[in-house]
Amino acid sequence: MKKFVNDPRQFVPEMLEGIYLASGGALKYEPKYNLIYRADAPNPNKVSIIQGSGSGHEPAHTMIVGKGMLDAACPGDVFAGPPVEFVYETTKLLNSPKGVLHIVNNYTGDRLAFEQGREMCEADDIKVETLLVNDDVAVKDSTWTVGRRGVAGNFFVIKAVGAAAEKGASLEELVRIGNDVIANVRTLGIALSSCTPPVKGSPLFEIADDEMEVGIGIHGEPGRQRTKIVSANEIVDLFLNAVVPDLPFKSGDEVALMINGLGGTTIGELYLLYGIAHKKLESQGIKVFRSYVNEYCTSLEMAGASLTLLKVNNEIKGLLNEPAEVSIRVF
Amino acid sequence: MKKFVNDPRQFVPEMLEGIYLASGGALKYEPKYNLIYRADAPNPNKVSIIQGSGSGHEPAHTMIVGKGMLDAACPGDVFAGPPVEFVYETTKLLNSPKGVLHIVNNYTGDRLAFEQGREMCEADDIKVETLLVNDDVAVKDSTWTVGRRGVAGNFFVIKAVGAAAEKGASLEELVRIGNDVIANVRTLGIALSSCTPPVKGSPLFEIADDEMEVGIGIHGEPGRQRTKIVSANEIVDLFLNAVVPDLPFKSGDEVALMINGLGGTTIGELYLLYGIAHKKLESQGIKVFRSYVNEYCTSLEMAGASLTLLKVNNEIKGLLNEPAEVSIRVF
Amino acid sequence: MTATEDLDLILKTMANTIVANTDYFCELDQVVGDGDFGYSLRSGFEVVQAELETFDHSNVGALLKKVGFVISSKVGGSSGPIWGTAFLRAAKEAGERIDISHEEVIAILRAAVTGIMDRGGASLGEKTLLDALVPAIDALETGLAQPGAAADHGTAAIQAAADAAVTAAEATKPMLAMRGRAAYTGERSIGSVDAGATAVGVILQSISGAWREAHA
Amino acid sequence: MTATEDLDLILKTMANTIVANTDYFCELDQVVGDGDFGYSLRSGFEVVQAELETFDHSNVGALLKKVGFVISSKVGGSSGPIWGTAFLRAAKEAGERIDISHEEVIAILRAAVTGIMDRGGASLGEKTLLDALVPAIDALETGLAQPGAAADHGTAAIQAAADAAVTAAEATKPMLAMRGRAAYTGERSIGSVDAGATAVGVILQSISGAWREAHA
Ligand SMILES: Nc1ncnc2c1ncn2[C@@H]1O[C@H](COP(=O)(O)OP(=O)(O)O)[C@@H](O)[C@H]1O
Ligand SMILES: Nc1ncnc2c1ncn2[C@@H]1O[C@H](COP(=O)(O)OP(=O)(O)O)[C@@H](O)[C@H]1O
Ligand SMILES: [Mg+2]
Ligand SMILES: [Mg+2]
Ligand SMILES: [Mg+2]
Ligand SMILES: [Mg+2]
Repeated sequence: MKKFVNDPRQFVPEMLEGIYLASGGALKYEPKYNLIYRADAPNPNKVSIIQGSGSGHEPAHTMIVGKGMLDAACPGDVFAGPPVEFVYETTKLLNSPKGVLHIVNNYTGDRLAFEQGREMCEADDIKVETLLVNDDVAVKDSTWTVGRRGVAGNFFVIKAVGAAAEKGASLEELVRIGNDVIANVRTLGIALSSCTPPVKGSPLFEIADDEMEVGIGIHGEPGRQRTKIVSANEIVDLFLNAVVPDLPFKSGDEVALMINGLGGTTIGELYLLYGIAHKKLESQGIKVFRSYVNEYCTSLEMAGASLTLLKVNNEIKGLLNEPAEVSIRVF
Repeated sequence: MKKFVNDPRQFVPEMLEGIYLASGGALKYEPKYNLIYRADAPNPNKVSIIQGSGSGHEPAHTMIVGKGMLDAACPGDVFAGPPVEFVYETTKLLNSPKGVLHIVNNYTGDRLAFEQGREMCEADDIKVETLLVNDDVAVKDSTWTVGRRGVAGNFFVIKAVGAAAEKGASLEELVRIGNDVIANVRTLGIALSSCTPPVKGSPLFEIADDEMEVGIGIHGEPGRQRTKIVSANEIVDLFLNAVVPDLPFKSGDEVALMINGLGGTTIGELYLLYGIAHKKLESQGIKVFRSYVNEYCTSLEMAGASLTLLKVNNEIKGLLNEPAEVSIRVF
Repeated sequence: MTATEDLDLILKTMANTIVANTDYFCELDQVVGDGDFGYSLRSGFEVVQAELETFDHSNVGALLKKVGFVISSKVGGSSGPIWGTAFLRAAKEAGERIDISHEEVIAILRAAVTGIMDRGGASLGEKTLLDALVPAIDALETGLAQPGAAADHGTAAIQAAADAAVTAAEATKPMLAMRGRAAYTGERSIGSVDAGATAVGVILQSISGAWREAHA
Repeated sequence: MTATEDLDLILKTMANTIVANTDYFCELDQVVGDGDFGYSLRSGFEVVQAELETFDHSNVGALLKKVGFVISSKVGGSSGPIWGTAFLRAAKEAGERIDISHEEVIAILRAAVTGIMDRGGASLGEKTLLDALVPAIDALETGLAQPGAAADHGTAAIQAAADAAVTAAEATKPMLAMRGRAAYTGERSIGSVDAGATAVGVILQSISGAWREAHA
């Protein structure tokens, strides 16, 4: 296993301690609940925003706790939603008179933990609302399925409600804004390689040297199809042909365009994909309002990328342009 | 080859076009010289700062062109310094009455191109000074060798002189500041895997599943030794035992601590290493002034990390705290 | 043996079996899931294994509730809320009893099933652990209603339940996964057994063996 | 044949050889370097190969200068400044001549060597291309001073130079690299030939063959 790790079962706590120590006092750490939270939270004049998904998707979501983003993150182990108790205790600790917002990626484990946690909190008279992120177009949504997965679009939901909460928006307003982002964001991911969870110590799935998985899930869930690797131009076509018609995004729309790295792909390749996607979108009359090229939601060291489009209106544009201060940063 | 690429020989230009398109007008692109530069450069009231190293180290250095950092970058192909003409034409285009600063990583190819380029510019009466970055402690420095390599410490040199230049510092002041950073910055890198340059299409070197290369160069140059992979705690000891005694960093010193990913290692592991290093340094009485945990100087998708320490004084602290606006960003 | 002694035996066997089968349960979850099912269960049951003696044994409900709390505080993924809810609902049904009739055993188990269904929204035939658990409880109910059930301490009934679980787990193979992570794979989920259902079979076989030994 | 025709033959052969040996030259650079030597040279010489006919042929200096410019604008890495400087210094020494004596050929080549040394700071014995180039020029000088040199159009002298380069390149094996990227490897650089020196041998052998054919 090509990893920097001590005891693999301590991987998540040791990572969280690093996040805490690197924060220079901006964050606090409660090892009992894998809990990273803002040192100045809860703020009685601000809704507290919490996410707790599986680990292994860093910087999502433990590294985007901070001003203008999350107030707290309580992740589970690598690729496993947090135990119910983490959700309950985190929500109690972060409770604000303005209420608590849970942002949950639509996976059974995350949903169930947050549903049960919310029930427990409501029994304690804590005001909780939930946003369910489900931007992955790889999965067909219908009444009899578990619905779409939440992937990199999660970043935009947090950014928008995080910025609005900072300005004092009410819990109800945050729910409206968050659901507006969720209704307008779509993602597809493509994997070129597998990844190795530290405790497992071997790759999650096999994939041949010349193959890629189109529509990969961020926990290595199979996608729409397994094909031969094609050129970057053709890959961008695969992305756009899946994402654009889904909303649909139309000529005249303004969008935020994100090329997200799944972990093992160089940022050079991400910018290469970005350039191609930007030109193809503009040729379809879809205008790029703002670019996002980096790792936002990874699948450990998986080689691959996802493309996310968010249709923006003036309110969302304003919120995306607000500042934020989190662990993951360059300067 | 597990890469997003069209014609591998067009990898660098297509990446640069992506950087340009993602910048929303902040940057310009001149394909003739692989040149990415600030749209508002040259600024007659500011020294122009230029770097041109090999590609494949992104975000260094093409993605850190912008306010408070570089004015221009003119990279060569992957792992090859730029042709002389790129240096000459870039310097001419960015020429400012306050002068031009070349920041060169100490590799023969980069040095020779910038030396020849500077001669050509001086023949045109352009005022040029050069900073030579050489922070890699893996390589023994002595009079008969080519000297230490420039690696991730490059970031701090650019950050410091970039911030000072923004405030109007003269070319001479920038040389002083830059050399002060260079004199106080030290790095060691450890690779867990090799990497594959797009044109080559196969890994640069072989390394067994349980091996690591201590003191790796960012172009895959061999390091001090090849050993079995050890625990993260022991790896941090290897880092600190090489870096700390080199300056030496002493009890009472304040430092910037950077854990830089070489490309294929998850940011979760980087934070894990950070936490361990932070605690070990503090236990030696070395105080961490500011943390840097991200990819700053990569070797394509190589799995691995480097640790950089920069001893800071009040002037450097002030400059590191200044803002900067570049392509590589989260928000 | 008292009811809490019996329950101790069951819990200890369950915990040992889960810890011993961690990798196997992960492998099962890997085919169409994300391969962490064994690790997730282990996180909770290794605590049960190590600390069972220290748990409140004053009545059946208290003991079950404590297990439910351990799972809720340690087990992540889908398994945490599902198994946690199962134990908490069973605890509620058991209440402060220190003696449990055959009918009450079945009622407690049915309460657990209802809890799982409430929590996860799954019905029978959707390729989840319910598809092994429900047939096993049915078989147990039938077995415990047999004339000899009291004489052999339910040994035959428990074996029948364990066998029913194994058969039913095998029968999840042709099912299309409609719940949990496996559901994302759609048609690809057909042809492999459900991890949770298979684990139920493995655990019940262990319990049946331990029970027979203890009551021989 | 005029001097520029001779030079054309040499340049074309050189370019063809470099393009044909791209991967081989990279492999040589991979042992203790970074494996891009062939790609870097190709970037410039594929332009020479494709556009040589369009270059200014009015005199030897002009033609060499154009090649130096192409290299300076296309070749990155250490090879760009080193080979570019070599051609530019050779051009300067050749000047506007359209006819070149044997002595002048040697002077032009010595000027190129001085340029490489000025640019890169290397001396003989430091495991660089100089270690093949200088012995080859020495052999050429000796050969051209032989009585038969004019009669065979220098064919034997050129072959002697090429052979000297190959032998000298082989002799870089035990050397410790003191320049360029290979120097980072320290003791590890001992035991493999220098990429640049070996390439000089390969190129000179090709030129010798082409020269013999053209002047047969
Ligand atoms: N909604 C549900 N209701 C009941 N059981 C479920 C449900 N979803 C999943 N399961 C069971 O949980 C098992 C997977 O558990 P686990 O690996 O912990 O979940 P995940 O990794 O997907 O969060 C499945 O094999 C299935 O038996
Ligand atoms: N200072 C120097 N002077 C002369 N030749 C040199 C020098 N440094 C390197 N070389 C030659 O250049 C070759 C490597 O060229 P190249 O691969 O382009 O360099 P790099 O990739 O290190 O920038 C070496 O094999 C050597 O012959
Ligand atoms: Mg899971
Ligand atoms: Mg090179
Ligand atoms: Mg699972
Ligand atoms: Mg090289």
